[in-house]
Amino acid sequence: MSRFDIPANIVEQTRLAHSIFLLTVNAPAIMDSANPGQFCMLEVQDDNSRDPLLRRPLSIYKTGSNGKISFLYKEVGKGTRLLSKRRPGEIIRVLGPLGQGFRLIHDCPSILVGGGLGVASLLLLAQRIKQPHRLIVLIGAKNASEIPTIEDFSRLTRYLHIITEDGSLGQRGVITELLNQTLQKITDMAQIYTCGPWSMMKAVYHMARKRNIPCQVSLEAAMACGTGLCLGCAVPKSNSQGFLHVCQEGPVFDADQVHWG
Amino acid sequence: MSRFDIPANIVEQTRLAHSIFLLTVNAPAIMDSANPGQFCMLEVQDDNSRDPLLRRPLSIYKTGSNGKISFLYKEVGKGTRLLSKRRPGEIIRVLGPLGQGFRLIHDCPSILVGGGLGVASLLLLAQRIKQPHRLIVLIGAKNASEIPTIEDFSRLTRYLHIITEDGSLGQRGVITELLNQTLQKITDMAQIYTCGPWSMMKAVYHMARKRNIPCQVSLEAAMACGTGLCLGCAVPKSNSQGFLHVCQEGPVFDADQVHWG
Amino acid sequence: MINQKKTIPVCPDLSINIGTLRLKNPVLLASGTCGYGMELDGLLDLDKLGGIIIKGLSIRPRSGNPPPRLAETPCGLLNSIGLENIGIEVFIRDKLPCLRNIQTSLIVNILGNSVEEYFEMAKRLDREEGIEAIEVNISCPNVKAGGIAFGTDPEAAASVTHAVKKATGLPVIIKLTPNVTDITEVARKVASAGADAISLINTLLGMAIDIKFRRPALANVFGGLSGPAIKPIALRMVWQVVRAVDIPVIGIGGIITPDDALEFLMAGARAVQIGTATLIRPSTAEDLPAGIRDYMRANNIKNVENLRLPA
Amino acid sequence: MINQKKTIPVCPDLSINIGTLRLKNPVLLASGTCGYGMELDGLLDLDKLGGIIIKGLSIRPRSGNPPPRLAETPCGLLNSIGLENIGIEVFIRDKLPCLRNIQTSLIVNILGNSVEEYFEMAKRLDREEGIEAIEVNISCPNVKAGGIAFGTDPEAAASVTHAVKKATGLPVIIKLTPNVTDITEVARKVASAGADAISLINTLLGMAIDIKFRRPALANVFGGLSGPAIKPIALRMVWQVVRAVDIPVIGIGGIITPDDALEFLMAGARAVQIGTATLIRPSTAEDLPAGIRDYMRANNIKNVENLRLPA
Ligand SMILES: Cc1cc2nc3c(=O)[nH]c(=O)nc-3n(C[C@H](O)[C@H](O)[C@H](O)COP(=O)(O)OP(=O)(O)OC[C@H]3O[C@@H](n4cnc5c(N)ncnc54)[C@H](O)[C@@H]3O)c2cc1C
Ligand SMILES: Cc1cc2nc3c(=O)[nH]c(=O)nc-3n(C[C@H](O)[C@H](O)[C@H](O)COP(=O)(O)OP(=O)(O)OC[C@H]3O[C@@H](n4cnc5c(N)ncnc54)[C@H](O)[C@@H]3O)c2cc1C
Ligand SMILES: Cc1cc2nc3c(=O)[nH]c(=O)nc-3n(C[C@H](O)[C@H](O)[C@H](O)COP(=O)(O)O)c2cc1C
Ligand SMILES: Cc1cc2nc3c(=O)[nH]c(=O)nc-3n(C[C@H](O)[C@H](O)[C@H](O)COP(=O)(O)O)c2cc1C
Ligand code: FES
Ligand code: FES
Repeated sequence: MSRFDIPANIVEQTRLAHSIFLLTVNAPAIMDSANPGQFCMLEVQDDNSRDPLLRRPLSIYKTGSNGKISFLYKEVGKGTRLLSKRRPGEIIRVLGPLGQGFRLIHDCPSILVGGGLGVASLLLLAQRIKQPHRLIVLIGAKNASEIPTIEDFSRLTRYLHIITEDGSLGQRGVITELLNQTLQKITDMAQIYTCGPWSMMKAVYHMARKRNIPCQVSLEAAMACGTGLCLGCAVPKSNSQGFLHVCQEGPVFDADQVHWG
Repeated sequence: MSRFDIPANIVEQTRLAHSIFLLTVNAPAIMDSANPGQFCMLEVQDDNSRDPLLRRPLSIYKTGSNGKISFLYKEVGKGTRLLSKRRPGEIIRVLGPLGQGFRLIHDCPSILVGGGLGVASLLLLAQRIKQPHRLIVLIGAKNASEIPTIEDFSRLTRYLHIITEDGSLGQRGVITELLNQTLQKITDMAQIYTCGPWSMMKAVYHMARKRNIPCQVSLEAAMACGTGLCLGCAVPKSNSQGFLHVCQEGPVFDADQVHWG
Repeated sequence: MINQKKTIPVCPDLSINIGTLRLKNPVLLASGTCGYGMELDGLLDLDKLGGIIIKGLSIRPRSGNPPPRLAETPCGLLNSIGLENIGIEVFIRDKLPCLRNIQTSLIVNILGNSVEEYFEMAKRLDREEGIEAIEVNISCPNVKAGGIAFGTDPEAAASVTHAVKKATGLPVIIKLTPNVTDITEVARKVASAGADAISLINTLLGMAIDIKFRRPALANVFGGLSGPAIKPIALRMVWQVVRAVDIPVIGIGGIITPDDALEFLMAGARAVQIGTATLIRPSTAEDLPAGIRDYMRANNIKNVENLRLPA
Repeated sequence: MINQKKTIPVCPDLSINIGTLRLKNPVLLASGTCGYGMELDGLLDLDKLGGIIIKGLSIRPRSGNPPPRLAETPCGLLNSIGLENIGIEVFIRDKLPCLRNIQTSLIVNILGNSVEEYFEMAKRLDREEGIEAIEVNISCPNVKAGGIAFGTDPEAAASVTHAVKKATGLPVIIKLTPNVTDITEVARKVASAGADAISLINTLLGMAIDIKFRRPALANVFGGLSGPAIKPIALRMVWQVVRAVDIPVIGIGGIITPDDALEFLMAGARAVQIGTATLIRPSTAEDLPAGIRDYMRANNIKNVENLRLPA
């Protein structure tokens, strides 16, 4: 487990939609060891200021050539707002790659289910799937502007299905409908990988369990360290015996391990 | 007394020397009512961060055309460091003009004595002196790079004398020598206006008092509000009876009022 | 999430009561950070506020502590002004007449070094028109008890409350110091002694050191910590005291945005005071009533007291 | 200004003593923010530090509080981990063997719900090799005394100290909670009861409210506030306690930079602990010894104790 805390040069900061940004930094060491589903902790703020105090966790969206890694993020509060104001040429400290990513299960269809910005942890996974002809990607969102990076996925699979609540892109409806349609067509064993809002992942997990399909989920929790030091990122275990720690044992878990409430 | 708290557009941010900057913002209302020796309180930081918490006081160095005002400042700590990173096009909140500036005394030679960045509060004064042929400007500094805006003064008077401790500009020595030379040549009544380090102003005052020349000093103190609300910017009165408040009764005082310690 | 309920929008009522005092909204300026009011001329429209609490007054003028009196800390401000003020008589003569014209409630903050001083001042203010309530700062040293602050000794706090209540018919707000083990103990004593309301918190005792000059940053060594840094502590104390006494609580500590104010109102505060934020941006308080109203409207909450969270 | 003196540069000695414990420099990692040490592998060179203080251990494993357990505040962090830990036996079996290899002093932090638990744990640790001192967290609820923290009751704090001292020959450091009216009272009691050193401060009790979801931000409602926000309070308490007791004091609270550490050492702390800063940037502590040394050299200060300011 190699992790690096790097003062990284910002290479690109692009607004893709109203509040969605793609940030690319130069961090060769992190790039080299990044696995799908892992994340980094980013110092959003200048060193001369301690507010906000904590770094922000972001999934590794892309690894480019020449040591570049990209993050796909949404401006939701003051940390991401400050982050979005950082400009190319500025230095930003990035700690990663962190956590346990997805375990790649080959030899069966891979179904990736992303809700909104949940796609941020799925692209690297989609790229690493060994049998691209058995890669199915399902993406759901409120509207088209929430998922501005669809082409990144369409390049990787013919089986890309999109659904939006307002019908502005793909089908109209919610992602569980897509998953239902997909699962009805699947006859052999499969593996579901999902990332998105808690309630969506919960629904995905229940559908998977009904069909006995293993399901890996990528969880979020408020984090202070991202490295297992503080024990702050707890999520209840399914057996009600204590807690999982998202940054260290996760962020990816077998959905069975999690107490979904 | 009109004061304005304006979200001002940054027009220029120029590094004049290693740690000295000229910041120009667009703030017409403040420009219109600015008097020599007055200052502004600047929010150095983005609104999404509360550290540093306080604004920073800076003297109004220049008022330009089209509602522009400029500040000449030195990077000394985290506030000024953050300020120096703000770029043209960004918005910065500026509150001013604040305080009691210099009282202009006409009909006699005006001797302006500036130490280092103390010149920041003297340019506007030099411009407003009604009898430019009786304007004498003495500037002292450690070295030339501490006083990168000499031309602003040389444009206004023939009687500009410069002294640096290392001789890198003008004479070699300290400002009191210059003042001594000057005072020996002055026969009639005069008025001294000074701004610089405390110890320098103290020496200037003592020289002035010996010759019975009135002396106005521009003081600094740690400030929270700059508007008389907090009573934090206290400086002991000469009669040891309580305190002067730099932001409200000053920053310019008759040197006689101050307890020099 | 409450703000997704689709109901007929209410018109929120921002007015509140503190004892017999009625404020048009729950936003006040905190003592010591708004001078005597006039300093804010042109920078803040006082009329938009629920009230203003004047700089703490003592029986005689005080010149305060020597400088440096201020030090900035992470998200905080240390001050050791030393309660500099013009004294109650000069205030009544020079400041009060103008203050009578403002369209917001005027509350006077007092401080004393003995129970008698508090009594005298409250009695004196009771005679003057235009003052709507008295806020009592009990963070001051009790000279008779060897200089321990009244506010850190529940019995002494109760004595001050008693004395002030006896001296005046005006609503009496006791302002507590947070530098205690159990804030609810002091609050209960003060409530039983007849206080009409409690405001908290005053500043936390802190210090900073200037490592360049190798000396404490404040001439007085210790100072009071205020600003956003203390908000979590203030909020916790407000939450505790609201659940310990039956009188209204006014929350203070690090409030800058409407969201900050809402945190305190949800903790159960009846009103809030804005201190350090006014120093940084004089107009801060002006925007809070509208911000609070917007939130209440969006969440279909009719009046301020309904913001309070259960438990 | 001292740093303008022109004298022969000294070679500062950073080593310090805490009772019989000798540390190579005064920078330690604070309990609860460095896990069991191994979590920092590759991110921080432990060997460069004076010591590391392990996550607080209890007699049996504890699973801690339900989430959310963290909330960010201005320059601060609220946590309600609830003292989750693997328990003393698992620690000794699984973690201690590896920790024996690190080239820095290992201090174990313990917590209990009764004097007996503290006694048992200290006795248990006394038998193990590789542990150089015990730090006792007395911010825990005293179950027998109705749940008030040991640390807020000077007598209870003294009892714990007594018990732990009786149980072990290792240096005993008592870690105080700042949530008290008079920190010097607790410190004096603990010193008289035989503590070899005092460390302070633990976190300040605070809370935050999530106004979007209209509930306390932490599931546990209250949490402990740490980080730069609390530095002025920590520094003040260190200053007070250093001047109230004769045993060494270890300063904790919001330290990030060498300048922060120097403030505590000037207040009179013998050493410092780095907590929240390690969470934010794991390597923080590594740079502090060099930063402190640079300052000492520039100011011609020979050893850490000479940093202390008079009065
Ligand atoms: C392992 C991990 C990977 C993540 N990857 C991504 C990513 O690739 N792209 C992306 O846009 N976001 C991602 N997130 C979420 C991201 O970290 C948060 O949106 C961000 O920290 C919010 O910071 P802020 O200061 O802008 O918002 P805040 O002001 O802190 O909060 C604003 C709002 O966001 C909520 N929020 C804050 N932190 C989190 C969190 N960790 N999880 C869920 N809600 C939160 C708050 O409750 C609040 O409602 C990830 C989170 C984790 C734990
Ligand atoms: C009325 C007034 C007008 C001023 N005009 C100018 C100006 O035109 N140009 C300019 O460069 N500076 C000016 N100053 C000083 C300027 O305000 C400070 O340098 C600045 O606030 C420092 O902020 P900082 O965060 O960078 O430094 P900090 O990190 O706060 O402090 C760094 C160092 O500077 C010292 N310092 C901090 N504030 C002050 C202060 N107010 N006075 C003296 N020393 C201080 C500290 O003791 C410390 O040693 C003025 C100050 C006042 C009161
Ligand atoms: C400069 C300053 C002066 C103060 N003076 C007084 C005072 O005279 N009387 C009083 O009761 N509180 C005084 N306070 C405390 C404030 O009223 C308030 O309780 C405290 O600052 C916390 O609120 P804040 O974080 O919003 O500033 C003062 C605070 C500051 C910063
Ligand atoms: C997440 C977290 C967990 C902590 N756990 C413990 C603990 O188990 N035992 C203890 O004595 N202190 C614990 N503390 C307190 C720290 O050791 C330290 O006293 C406090 O955080 C103040 O220092 P700081 O501002 O540098 O973080 C914890 C602090 C944090 C932030
Ligand atoms: S965020 Fe600190 S342990 Fe997971
Ligand atoms: S800085 Fe607040 S009164 Fe002068």
